[in-house]
Amino acid sequence: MITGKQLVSAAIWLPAAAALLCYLWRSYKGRNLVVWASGVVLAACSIGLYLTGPFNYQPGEIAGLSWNTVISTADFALLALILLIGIKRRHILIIMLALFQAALLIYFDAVLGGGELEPGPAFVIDHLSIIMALVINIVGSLICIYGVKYIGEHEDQHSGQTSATSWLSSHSGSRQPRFMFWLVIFLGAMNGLVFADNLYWMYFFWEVTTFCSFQLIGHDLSEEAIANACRALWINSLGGTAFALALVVLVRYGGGDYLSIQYLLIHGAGPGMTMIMLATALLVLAGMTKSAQLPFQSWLLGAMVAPTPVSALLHSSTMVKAGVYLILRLAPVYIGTYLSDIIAIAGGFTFLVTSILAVSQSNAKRVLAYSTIANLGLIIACAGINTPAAISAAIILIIFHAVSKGLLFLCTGFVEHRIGSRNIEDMEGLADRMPLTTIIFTVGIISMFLPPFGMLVGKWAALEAAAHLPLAALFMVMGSAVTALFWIKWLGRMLEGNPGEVQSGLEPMAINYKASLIGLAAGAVLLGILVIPLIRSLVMPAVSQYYSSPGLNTAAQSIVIGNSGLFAVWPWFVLLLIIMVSARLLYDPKKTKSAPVYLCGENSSSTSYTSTGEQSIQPALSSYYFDGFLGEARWTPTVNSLAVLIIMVLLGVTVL
Amino acid sequence: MGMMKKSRIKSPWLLHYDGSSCNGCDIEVLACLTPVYDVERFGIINTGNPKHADILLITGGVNQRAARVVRNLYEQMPHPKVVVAVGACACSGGIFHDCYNMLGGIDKVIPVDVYVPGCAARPEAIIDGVVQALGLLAEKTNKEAAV
Amino acid sequence: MKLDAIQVNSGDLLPAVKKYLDEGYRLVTITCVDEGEKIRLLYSFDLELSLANLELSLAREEAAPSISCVSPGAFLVENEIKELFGVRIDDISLDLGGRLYMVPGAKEAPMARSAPVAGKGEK
Amino acid sequence: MNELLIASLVIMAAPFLGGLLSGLDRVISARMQGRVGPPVLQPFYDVLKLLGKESLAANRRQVTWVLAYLGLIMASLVLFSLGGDLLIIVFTMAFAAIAFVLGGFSVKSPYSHIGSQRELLQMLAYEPVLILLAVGLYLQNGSFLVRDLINQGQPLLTSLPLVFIALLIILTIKMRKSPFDLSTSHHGHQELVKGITTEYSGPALALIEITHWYELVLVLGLVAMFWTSPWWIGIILAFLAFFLELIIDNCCARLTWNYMLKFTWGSGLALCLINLGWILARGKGGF
Amino acid sequence: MAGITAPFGPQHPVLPEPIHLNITYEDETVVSLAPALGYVHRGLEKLAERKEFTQNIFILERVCGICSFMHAMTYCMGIEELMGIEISPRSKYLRVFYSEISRIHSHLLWLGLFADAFGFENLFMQYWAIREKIVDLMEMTGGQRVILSSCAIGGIRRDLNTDQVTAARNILHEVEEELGRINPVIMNDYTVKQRTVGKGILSKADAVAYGMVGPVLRASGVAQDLRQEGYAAYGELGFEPVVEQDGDCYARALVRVREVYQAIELARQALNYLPEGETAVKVKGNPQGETIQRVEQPRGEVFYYIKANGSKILERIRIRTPTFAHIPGLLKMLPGCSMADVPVILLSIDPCISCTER
Amino acid sequence: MVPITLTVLKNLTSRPRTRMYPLEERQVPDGSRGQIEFDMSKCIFCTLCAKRCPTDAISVDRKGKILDFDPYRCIVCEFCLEGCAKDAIYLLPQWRTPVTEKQIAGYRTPAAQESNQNLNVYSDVPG
Repeated sequence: MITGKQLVSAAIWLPAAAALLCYLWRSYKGRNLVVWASGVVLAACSIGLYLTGPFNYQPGEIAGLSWNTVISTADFALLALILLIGIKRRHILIIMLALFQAALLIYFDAVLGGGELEPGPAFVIDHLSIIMALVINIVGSLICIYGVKYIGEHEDQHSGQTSATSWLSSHSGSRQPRFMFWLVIFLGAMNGLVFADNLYWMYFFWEVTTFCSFQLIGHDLSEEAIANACRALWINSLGGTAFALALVVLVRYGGGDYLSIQYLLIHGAGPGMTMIMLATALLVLAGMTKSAQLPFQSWLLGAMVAPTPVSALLHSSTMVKAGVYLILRLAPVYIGTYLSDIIAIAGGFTFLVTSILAVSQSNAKRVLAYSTIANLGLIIACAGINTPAAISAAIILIIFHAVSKGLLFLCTGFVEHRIGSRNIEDMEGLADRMPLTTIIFTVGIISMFLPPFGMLVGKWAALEAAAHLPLAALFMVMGSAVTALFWIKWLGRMLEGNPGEVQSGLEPMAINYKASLIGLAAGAVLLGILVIPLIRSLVMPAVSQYYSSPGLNTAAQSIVIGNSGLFAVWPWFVLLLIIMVSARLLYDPKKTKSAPVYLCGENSSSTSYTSTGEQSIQPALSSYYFDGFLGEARWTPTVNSLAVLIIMVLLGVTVL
Repeated sequence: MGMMKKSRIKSPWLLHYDGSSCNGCDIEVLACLTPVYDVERFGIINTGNPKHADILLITGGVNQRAARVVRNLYEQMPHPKVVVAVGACACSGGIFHDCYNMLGGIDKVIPVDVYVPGCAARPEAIIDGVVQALGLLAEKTNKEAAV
Repeated sequence: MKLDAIQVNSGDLLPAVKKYLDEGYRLVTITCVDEGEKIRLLYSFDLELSLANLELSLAREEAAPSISCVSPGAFLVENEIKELFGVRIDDISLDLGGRLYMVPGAKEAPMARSAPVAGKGEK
Repeated sequence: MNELLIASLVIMAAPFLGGLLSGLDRVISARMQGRVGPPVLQPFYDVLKLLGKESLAANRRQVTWVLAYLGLIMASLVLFSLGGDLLIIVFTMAFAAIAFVLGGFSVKSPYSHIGSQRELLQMLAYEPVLILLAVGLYLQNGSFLVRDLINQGQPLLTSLPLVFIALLIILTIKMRKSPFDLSTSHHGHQELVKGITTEYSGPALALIEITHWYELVLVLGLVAMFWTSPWWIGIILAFLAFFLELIIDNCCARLTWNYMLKFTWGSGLALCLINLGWILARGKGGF
Repeated sequence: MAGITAPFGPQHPVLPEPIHLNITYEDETVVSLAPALGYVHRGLEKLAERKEFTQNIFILERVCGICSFMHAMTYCMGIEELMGIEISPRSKYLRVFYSEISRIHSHLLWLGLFADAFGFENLFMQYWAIREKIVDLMEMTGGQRVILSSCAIGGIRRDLNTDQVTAARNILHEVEEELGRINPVIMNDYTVKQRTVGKGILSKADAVAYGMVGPVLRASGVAQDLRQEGYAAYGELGFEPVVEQDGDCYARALVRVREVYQAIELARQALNYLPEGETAVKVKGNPQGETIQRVEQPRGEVFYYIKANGSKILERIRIRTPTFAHIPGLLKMLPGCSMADVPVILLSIDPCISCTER
Repeated sequence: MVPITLTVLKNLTSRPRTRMYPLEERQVPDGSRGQIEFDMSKCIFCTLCAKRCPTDAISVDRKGKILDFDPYRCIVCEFCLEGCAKDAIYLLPQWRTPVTEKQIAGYRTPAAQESNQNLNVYSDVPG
């Protein structure tokens, strides 16, 4: 029987091996095979882990060296690499932050002897990390399968127009293997981060994900890509520095065993521990930089330059979730304190502001990026409210957001390759050109915030919990109203078709795309239907591990009415099915005449009208972006300064 | 089917378009909507959209550019539909019938069901015309053939 | 009963119009009278209810300068004269290319004296 | 089993009540303008006639979204009548309104497009107030369930007066009455022609009309919820609100969408927040 | 950001008459627009050059249904000047009476349509209910509800007997009393002001440069009204033009509201000082020469140029109607306003497209 | 808001001012221009009215003693009535009722009428 320990080591080491294989295997078919195989195995691993349930695991020696020393040497090697990149790209900030981190680590190892501390088992796999593992491995592997095909097409399209200075054209051979290497190895790093209980190990995996993100954003090697990669690197290193500082503070003032999160959760809380609370605040700050919360959102928006699988995997489903995972993991530490309220307000504020900013964007990926930051803000707000219901809401939101947002990013990537542009305006009439993709898009967008799907259960629980904090409730209420605006505005632009255009069947889709897109869409719908069993099996155990009550009472009062908000979900999907079927019955194209569009009586054809000087003109449509009121340029400075203020208060309140 | 026919008579939605009229008849058509004549008693609403309308009420003759618009409006209206020509110009081109830009009455462009004579046809005459048109509306079916 | 109009030739029409407009006159309209072999353009201006007229007479094919660059409201009447009388007025500020009133297929210059009187309708 | 009974009863009865109400609305508005006005059963004649007309539609999406609009409004009405969770009802109404907007979007026509954009802005205006209404109910009764409201002692109006006023403000938007009938309106002369319903005709338009009746009954139900101890006072409250809307409809010009947003968010949200804050301060919530 | 290009077309519920504007919006503000006319162009100037000069009255009355009397009156004054006919004082006063009635009728009609443009349907109904009284008065005196063909060369076709005069006075009093109840709404109702103040502003200089006339010119601060010239009997009745300063839609509405009161007063004076005598003078011979006549129509100054060569058929009739002068001004006002204001500004110049395109 | 609310409430309570047209017809003032009718007993077919009519609605056949009058082109301007030497044309205040088919009204002398019974012989309008 495969024991839990083997599953964990497999989860961490297999991606590394697969990545290496991808890097060496020159042919596309080979890489495709490797990715499919590793995807299936990883998914099996995570499900295996779920079946075995929570356990601790302290890895033994390897080749005579204890793991700690391996980790710390790898850490220093990584910092050296980052320093090298800083020097090569002449980016002062990266150099300074790398040096500062190195200094902190040297102090941590040499002076405090942190390196050798064994505060407890290195890996503690509890329900929360199992959920994260499931998300990472299943959604992550689907995205990698998509990525293999995508990067192939991406290269054919870009080999033509990439700017002359790019390394690509000068260097012989394509960069696909290199891309796949970093993409797959990232999964291993994330698994490691999620299992780690020893903060020092988590710090190492934290740095690895930052490095992977730098490599992947800079994939195209155009100036813009490199500039954004550097910006992502220095902001994340800022987070890394905060993390390192927290380590030092923890060991310096709390003693060695505070390095283990379990120990921290049990002993960390309580009034006396101001320094521990400061360390937790620093860790929360690190989490915030990683999930690109308000003052630090510029790197995630810049990262949209990267190929779409990167945005889908790193910048929406998994990597940015690491920051939120950390904040959620530490929630029991700051329960009931002012820090908790400030975090709630910071999260709510980000949720509202980024939703409003998303309205004024016409570049599809930037809208998705803003919406990701908004949803992360909502999750952090739930973590900040810190009641069992809010924590379960946060976990539900994490699961559903990963699936839906990943799906939307992949769809956008696929559409971008077909129509060659990311602008929402060029996606007009997509329903007639690419019907299957539009259906998947509709499922994706509807599952983001509307009733039958899980996200809404999360939002419901968040609102119920936020009722005691009116300011957070206000942010959530106004934010959720604005989310409806920019999602439906976008979906509406896609549905706009000319009358009489008969759909000529579904558009061709490669097997990789089909697997990932339809897989994720089916996943979103399935999770929507099975939301109550999902909550009972996954979320409630995770919450009841650290909190008194399980949070949500899933007993149903009647067929349709669940108890306090949770509703029986299957009637919803039956209703949607009835609607689909009756629409197909009532509307049969032969009987219904396709009417020309109303153009004030001046139709020169069914869609164009005769205007001044007798020329026939097509009406042009565009959605509203309110650039005047909500323009990014106008708001970002004020909003960033407000956010910095909140961060100051966040750090300050722990000390006072 | 009796109820359907009855409801067609009881709720005729009207689209008013001013072909090339001197707006005398248009004012009388609008006067029908106002409190003193109030055609809403018969359920008549002035919708501005051919897709919602049953009765196309045209005032004034048709000049060469308006012919295209009148034809478009007529085609965009779903069956069953009737056309009422209001005023001397709509019936036969009236005083402008031999101007260089005028095609003549509405029947030069689309089939007309009821002619309401008078130069500035009175609201009462227009109400008579519409009531007469309702009788025709009930007979028509909503198929293309029986136009 | 003759009108008191100041005869002007096409060269100094523009400065004359400019002078009137600067004095605060308001352009009332441009009247085109087609007298068979020559065409008379009558520019009338109004200041405190008193009328001042400029008259420009042209041969059949001669072109008239457009005054829409000086008086912004004149483009509509110039387009109308160009379309209905066939008088060549070039560089009007918003030139509808002879499509202000008439449909592409219609007769050119229907108001000119030479045009037949009976219209499209029957007798 | 009685749930199914209540549900089917509500689905059958609501359109007739809604139709009568909108018939009454047209007669009273006419009388306010000094006109005789149509017979009270006029809306039923309109819908029957529309069902009899030839069906013109641009594409299947248009019809699907209208059916979704109808189905979802019915679902929220059923949930409301069975005393379900108010927050879920509000979100279902939002999904219904979104289905209606997507129906408007599914044809490339300028007026239907602008009408749908404006409908989204209207949703932006009234959505927060509805959600805060649900949160207020939760703070007052300890649960979102409408059925728990019945056995509460004192009526909701006494503890949530300002939220009631905010609800009246957004009632104008939900009933598509001037001054906020921006996306489509029964008044003949709307600058967007017929706004979001421009591209519909015949049976699809009849479905929309029926859905508006359901929505009217649902929204007035929300108003009646504020006084449930003797339930008939709630009904009177709903009629008074309905009559007030008619008066406002006949006494205001149509205002622009930015005024609507400023007004509803400015006064509506402020009232709700003051009210919620007052409840919280009054002793850490009612429960 | 590509904007929305949409037709504000010939057929539109808000437009009483067909005019086409091809408007480009960006987030609901008008960026640019181009007009297209020609939907009502009948070419009646050419028709008038074919019919006899006596038949032309009935053609020119039907240039525009609302201000039909003043078209006929201007034409008759032109022919009378060419033939040197002096009309009797009674018909002068009757012409003032008929002009002022059709001005009241036109302004009330406009106020109703203007209220309907910004969505105030109730006000549209109230104004048109009052207008019905004026139209009954016109039917009683002139014979037709709208096309008031009671003007002939040499005077008035129908005389007013005494009980018609008393009935007219009662109706005028009733209208004035009812307007007293309705006008305050359009003048100081909050929602109306919200939709009209500061919309479609035209400065005084622009108004003159673009050649605005009538209420639009007076709303921008230029005190110019052709009735000051004292044609017909205006000289004896004493008359002051109504002027507003800020030149936006609200000012134009105010000018027209105050002009309705002024018109009621003038009509009442015309009835009080109605001299005795016959109303129509016999007309012999044919007109000769050319003349320019200008009269103050409800929408502004109408300009008639008549050229006759002594035969029964006139050589040239040129009509420049007030809305023709307003169209360029409209194209200056519209860019920059929001989409909801387009119908309000378009109607604020009281467009009469059948006048514009003759 | 106040003045309009008072009007609205007053309207609501008072009787609507609608003329219930089809039920009760209002008394049209006698001078009102309804429709033109020809009294054939006085008519001498002198074609004076045909020449005066601005819309050529009247065409007279002197020999055949037939007067064709197209009621759908007539703008009821009374110009023919003023010019008729024998006052054979009179004005009815009642408006002409709408029809579904346009017909030309053919008038004959009373003597000729005995031969074919109906007074107004209607024939379809050409074109």
